[in-house]
Amino acid sequence: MFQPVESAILNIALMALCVLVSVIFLGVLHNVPPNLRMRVIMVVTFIAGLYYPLEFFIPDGTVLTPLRNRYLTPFLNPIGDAVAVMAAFTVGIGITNLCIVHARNISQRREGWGNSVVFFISMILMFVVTLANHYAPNLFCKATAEGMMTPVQAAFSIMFDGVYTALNATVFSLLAFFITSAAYRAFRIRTAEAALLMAGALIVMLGQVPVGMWLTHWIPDESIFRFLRFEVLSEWLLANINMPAQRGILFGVWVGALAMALRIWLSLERGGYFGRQF
Amino acid sequence: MEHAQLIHLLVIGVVSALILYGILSSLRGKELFIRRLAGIDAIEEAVGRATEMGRPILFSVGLGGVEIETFQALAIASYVARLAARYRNRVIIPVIDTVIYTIAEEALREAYAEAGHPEAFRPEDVRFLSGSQFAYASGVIGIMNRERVAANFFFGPFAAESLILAETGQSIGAIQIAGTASILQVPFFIAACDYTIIGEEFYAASAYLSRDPIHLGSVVGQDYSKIALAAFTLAGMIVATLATRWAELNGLLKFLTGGQ
Amino acid sequence: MCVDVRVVEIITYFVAAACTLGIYTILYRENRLFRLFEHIFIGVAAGYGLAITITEVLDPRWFKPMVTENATIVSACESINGWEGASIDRRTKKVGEASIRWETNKERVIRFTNPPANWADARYIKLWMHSQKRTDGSVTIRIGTKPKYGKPTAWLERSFKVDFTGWHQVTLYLKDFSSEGEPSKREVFVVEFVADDALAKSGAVLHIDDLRYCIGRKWYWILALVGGMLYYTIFMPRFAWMSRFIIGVFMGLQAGYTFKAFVLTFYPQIAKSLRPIYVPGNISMTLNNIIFIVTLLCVLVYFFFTIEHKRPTIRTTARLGRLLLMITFGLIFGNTIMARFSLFIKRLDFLVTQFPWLK
Amino acid sequence: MRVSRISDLILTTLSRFQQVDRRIIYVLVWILIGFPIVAPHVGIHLPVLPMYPTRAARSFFEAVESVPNGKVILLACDFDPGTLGENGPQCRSVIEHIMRTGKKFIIMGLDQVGPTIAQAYAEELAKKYGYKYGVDYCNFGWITGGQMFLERMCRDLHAAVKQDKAGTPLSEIPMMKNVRSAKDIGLVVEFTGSGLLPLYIATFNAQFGVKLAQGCTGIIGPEQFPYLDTGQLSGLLVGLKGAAEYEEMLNVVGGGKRAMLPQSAGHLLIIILVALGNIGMWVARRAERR
Repeated sequence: MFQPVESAILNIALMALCVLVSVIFLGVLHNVPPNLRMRVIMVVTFIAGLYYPLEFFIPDGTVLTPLRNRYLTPFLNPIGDAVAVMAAFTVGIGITNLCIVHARNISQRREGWGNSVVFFISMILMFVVTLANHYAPNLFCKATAEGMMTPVQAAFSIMFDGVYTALNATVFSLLAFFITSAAYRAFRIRTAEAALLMAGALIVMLGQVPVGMWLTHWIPDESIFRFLRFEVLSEWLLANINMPAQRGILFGVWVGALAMALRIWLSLERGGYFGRQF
Repeated sequence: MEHAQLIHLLVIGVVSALILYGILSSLRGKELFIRRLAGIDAIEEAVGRATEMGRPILFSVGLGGVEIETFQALAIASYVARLAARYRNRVIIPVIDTVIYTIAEEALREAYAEAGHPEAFRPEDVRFLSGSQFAYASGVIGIMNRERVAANFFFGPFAAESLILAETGQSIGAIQIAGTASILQVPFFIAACDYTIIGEEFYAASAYLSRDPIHLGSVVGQDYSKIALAAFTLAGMIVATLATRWAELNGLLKFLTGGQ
Repeated sequence: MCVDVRVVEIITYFVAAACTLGIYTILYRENRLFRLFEHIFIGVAAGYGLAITITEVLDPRWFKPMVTENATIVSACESINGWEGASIDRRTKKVGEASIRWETNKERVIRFTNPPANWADARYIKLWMHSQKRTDGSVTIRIGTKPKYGKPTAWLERSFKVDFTGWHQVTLYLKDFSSEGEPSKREVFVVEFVADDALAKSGAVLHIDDLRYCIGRKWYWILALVGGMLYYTIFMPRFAWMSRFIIGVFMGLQAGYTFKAFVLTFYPQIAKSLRPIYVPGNISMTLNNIIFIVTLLCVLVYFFFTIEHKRPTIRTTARLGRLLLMITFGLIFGNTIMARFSLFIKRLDFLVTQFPWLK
Repeated sequence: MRVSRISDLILTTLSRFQQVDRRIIYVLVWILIGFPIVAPHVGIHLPVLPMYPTRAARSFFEAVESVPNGKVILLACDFDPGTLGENGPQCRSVIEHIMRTGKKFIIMGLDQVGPTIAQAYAEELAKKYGYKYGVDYCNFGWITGGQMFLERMCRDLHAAVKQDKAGTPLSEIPMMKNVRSAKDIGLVVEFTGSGLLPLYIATFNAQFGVKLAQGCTGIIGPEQFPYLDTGQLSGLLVGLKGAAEYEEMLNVVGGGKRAMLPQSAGHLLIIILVALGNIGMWVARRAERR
């Protein structure tokens, strides 16, 4: 049924038909009692939730194998694409929200409304420049000799490398400062827990930098005291305490995620958004 | 591994069955107990303090996109919003994902309505800031400073921006509570927040908060599942130990590990 | 109109330096300069995000598949590379700068030996063909797929009449091709053009240009637009349930995927925990494995919610679990510091080494 | 009398250390990390600190060494400018090692920027080791499509990746003639700052049994140790330190080892601050008790 077509006109006709059918479907659903509508949505959620488990879990070498191979696995890519495309359409919602907030700042002359103007300018500029760079990099002149750039490429380079990348890297690098002040504040021997937190951090820190390694490098690498060398100790702790502890957390996290997934799948989730009658 | 092995099906089947069993037995009216979770008790206190100071609350769901962890975070956000709405305090939810933006908007509106103060809800308090991690972070620290928030909640999946948010919140003197399943960010929340909910506590939080029988039952089922998984691991270790002596057991071991 | 790269580099440097220093002012306190750069950042990120959503997702993954024929070029016929039995002609051409010239009276068969291998999605082939005269003969297109397990090459073939003059676009549906052997559309390795006797006798000279296979226009992608638009109903309370419809689909898919992810990501962690508790002849490994399981169990016990930490065994284990967790978090913290300093080092490095007159 | 006044003075000073203003800490970070970076540019020569390679790094080194000569190494450069500081030096020294052993390699990346940077390293090092593009190494560029794509790549590389970064069809790249699927890949090395490893584990390693080694950032290092333990990873370089260790084993001085000095200074700063903070706290507490 879902076959691509060669003719451009047929293509447009079928697209129109699709829209029509969807609108009718939604219209019908809109006019049924909310209770039934909720049922429909629950069923849809359940069916959508069936796809991945069925595709993945039906074991090999059973009667069901051909079912899996022929009907479910080929849809992995299209479903991934469809999800990505539908999510991509929502980008407009976010941008709309941003624009509303900042337009309101400007129209009401709220404090700092100048920044909102800056927001609009930089957004539009970046948007135009990125699109231009993708679709028409040679808009004003063709890329010519070595060491030359077209104006579009130049603008994109300044906006992307000069502004976007620089800001991204700089905000990220604020962490160098924050981690120092956080360590200074948090590593106080008030309780056993805080002391252990500090001890773990200090050992790894010393195991990482040459200064720490130098402190214990006199312990021979072959002796039984080798484990006292900071880098060996931190490696051992990372592998033998950190690893099982993280795994222990993971056990719980994954079981928790599975429980949440089950509740959502079976529409058992309640409260807030999830439990609403509609 | 293109498709699952039998052992995977068995393990997931048992875990799911135990969770559902927990939920069912809870629905049948069995009395269930959940131990105290320190960080969660503090949520009410934080909301109360922000209200006393007459300053808003910020609830970040981190880098949450359309994933299970974000849904859980939003469930907690709803609870916080209901508490805050009771006192007509504001909850600002900055988000990074546009799909989540729509859900968060709905959730917040709903929470204010449920608390009986639909008029106190301000649509602009759910803000899409940016799809980019650090632009989002810079936006959130901007909001923290300008709105002079009194309480910060960080629930959901976080990455490097965790400490940027938490240190800024710390420096403006906000009371901060964090909860995440992103193990790598937990230490930074511990360092900079007043309370931190670790790993699975995050998933148990909504049960603790809502006392909803389904959630409570689910937590009980999760505990059963963990006991089962721990027993499975121990049994597997015993098999592995015996296999070092009797090589015939290697086949069984291979089955248990899913051929890995 | 073009600009010197050097000039662009200098401008980029100073813009980037301004952004860097502007953001760093937050370290002193929140101020107007930081606010300015914060808004620039959010604006730029929004603009960029919107633009790449269009260029990376909507255009290539939605719009193009929907409105174009989704063609894959088999041969653009711009060079003789891969062609056997034919020659290149730069005067007669339909698409691009050249076409392939085929003197049917000299060569009965020409072949292209370098086609893309995977034709699994292909539905029809399109090519331009030029003939100076109308003939009674016909051309057979043969698509050869790789032999498997010692079997001979399998073929898909179909013929069409050369009863036209000038350029003519030929469209052939693969479902109309007859097959010889068991052709696998994933392993195409040659495309042949065979002239029949009548054509060869007529002495026609044919030109082939722009040989491609197509999937067709995927009209049904319009449904993705409908689905995407449903999100927007969130702004209209009367229709807001429609957004729940699409969100329900997403949540369902995501919930289902969690089961798959559980196996792919988490199960290996269980599987590899199945280590021997006692390793004969290896004390340190035995010790490590015991520490491993003890740590794992203690942490697990800490995360039990339905057991009150009252009984001494449980309390001690859970407490030990909590302490081990704290060590772990300390380790993670310490292990992160280097990465965080690196970020700052890189920023400084940029400011210093990229300074235009120092380079 | 005077003695007690002096000791009081010392004690109050010490107790102040429990609440050092954030800004003072930030200034110290600027100075201690900034100086070693600026110094070489103004003619001050600072020493290179020695490194001591860890076991994970040594097994990485061995994993590269043990790739059979007929197989290629796939370098997945999944990093962006954000983690270039750590992944860059790792990637560079691994490429140098591969070139030293004379093996062939392919560059690709699930990120846009990584492959471009790796190619720049390769071109620079190629001069020294006489490597030729297309013959000894090639670059697939930015790969989109995530796990599904990787899976397709494992099955049929030529069908999944049709052309290299410059647009040359794979069929025209000499070294790709013998590289058709995951079977012809001896080792996959991933450089990343995010949790992309499961994609490779689920495809290359789990389904097709290709060895994996990873160069990751310090932050995700501990998350990767379980994979090392399970054998899903055959080697691991963690952060800048990993790069420095690799450089030590290769006996070169690169970005990793050079950065060790500012890093050491920064780490020492934290240790000293923590010590002072604790001393300040103790002193203040004792004063309170009195």
